[in-house]
Amino acid sequence: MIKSELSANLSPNDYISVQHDDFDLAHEYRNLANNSQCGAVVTFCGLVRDMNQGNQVVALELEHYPGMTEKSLMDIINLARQRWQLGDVRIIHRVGKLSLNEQIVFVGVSSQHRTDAFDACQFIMDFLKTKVPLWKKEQSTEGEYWVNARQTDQQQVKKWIS
Amino acid sequence: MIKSELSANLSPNDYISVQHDDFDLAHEYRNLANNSQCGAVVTFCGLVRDMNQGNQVVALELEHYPGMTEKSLMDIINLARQRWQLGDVRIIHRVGKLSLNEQIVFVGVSSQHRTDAFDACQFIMDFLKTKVPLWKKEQSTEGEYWVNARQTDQQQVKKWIS
Amino acid sequence: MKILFFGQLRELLNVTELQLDATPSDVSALLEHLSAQNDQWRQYLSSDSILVAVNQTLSDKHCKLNEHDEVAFFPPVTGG
Amino acid sequence: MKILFFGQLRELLNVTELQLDATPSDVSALLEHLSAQNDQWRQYLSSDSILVAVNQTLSDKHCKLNEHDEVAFFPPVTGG
Repeated sequence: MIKSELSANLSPNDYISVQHDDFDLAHEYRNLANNSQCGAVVTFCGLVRDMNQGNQVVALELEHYPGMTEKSLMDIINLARQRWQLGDVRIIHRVGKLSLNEQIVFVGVSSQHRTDAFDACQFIMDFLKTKVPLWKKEQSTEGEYWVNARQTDQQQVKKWIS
Repeated sequence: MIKSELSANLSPNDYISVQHDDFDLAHEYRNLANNSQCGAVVTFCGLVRDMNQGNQVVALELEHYPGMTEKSLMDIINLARQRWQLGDVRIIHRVGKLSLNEQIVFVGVSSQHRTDAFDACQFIMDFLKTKVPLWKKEQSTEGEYWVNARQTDQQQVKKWIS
Repeated sequence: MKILFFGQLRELLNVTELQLDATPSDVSALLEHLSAQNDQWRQYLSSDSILVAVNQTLSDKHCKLNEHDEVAFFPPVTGG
Repeated sequence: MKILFFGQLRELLNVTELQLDATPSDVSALLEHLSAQNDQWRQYLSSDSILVAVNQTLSDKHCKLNEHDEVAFFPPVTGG
């Protein structure tokens, strides 16, 4: 029941993938830019950066909840489509071991108007950061530790709900 | 005087180009993702779409004010850098004749944090839409006409100023 | 009832998955049942920040449970 | 003083660039000087929406002018 409600609001071109392999921004963009009704494409890429929460990061490992991760991402696209007029939405999140500078996440949104594409892309990232069952364990020069959730990410989500 | 103040605030990796030739998102992204301090890259691409202001668009011609266009884009990067912590900023705007689905504009921003990258990219596009001397003439099935400036773009800019 | 643990909580409890024959009435009752195992479990499962998903949907302590539900406990998420 | 026109205004006036030997004191005076040419110019240049740039910086009617300034008039911009 929930499933069919959800998919009713997903476009046939929407794409969600949780994968070990790297992704290619150019490929994702080509798929998004393919829609001649859409004048705007906004993309977000998240990368493993060298400093986080005061530690020198060397690598990280991403754990997830298979099944629920994909379902949560679908729910988020569904929420975004209720708010904005969107063309296509593509989300890729990598799991497993990632090294410095590697790509972690891609969110791409096409739309007729740029404000819809910007807002939806940011909304999806904000919800992804706080609602999707993924956990980062960082390997730093100081040792291995689980990344703490950030209060600012919670605040970011509240901005969309209020 | 103004010039040196401006360039003082531009990063050596910032890039501005006003050009006839097409651009390659993958190339632009590689340059932005190159910065190991930046965990977030946001890109915007604007494309020639088939419908605008009720007309069926076939092609468009972009006119600009050489010199001032580049200067205005530098000013906007400067303003963005005063508000947000940014890594690199890249802006490309095409001029001349463009066909349906062709790329018009690219804005890419890297940053340590995604909110800065999102906000700066959107800010730059909002200011570009209302402050940079570029004019579109569309060829539609109804004939050739100059595109009207949109009130919503003016409102978008006011949101950043107030 | 299938119970799953993820992230740091999975490491602390040293359990990834367990099958429960009992069917506690709601998430609170399930937490009490699990905490009764030993003091360490009680400690780790009492954290205010722990999230619960019932059948892969974020839920809360008042959520009613059925025999074939899949319940997961995990710390705040940190993807992206 | 170099005067430039862009976009639809350039087409309406059918002038891209002109060299002015006079040096009007400010943008208002320059507009009055140009409008004196003929009624069409007066009409097109009187539009409230016309923007002015002095030395490639967006400016307004009160901006003082100097002999070697570059002044451009154009309609609201529509790039992006």
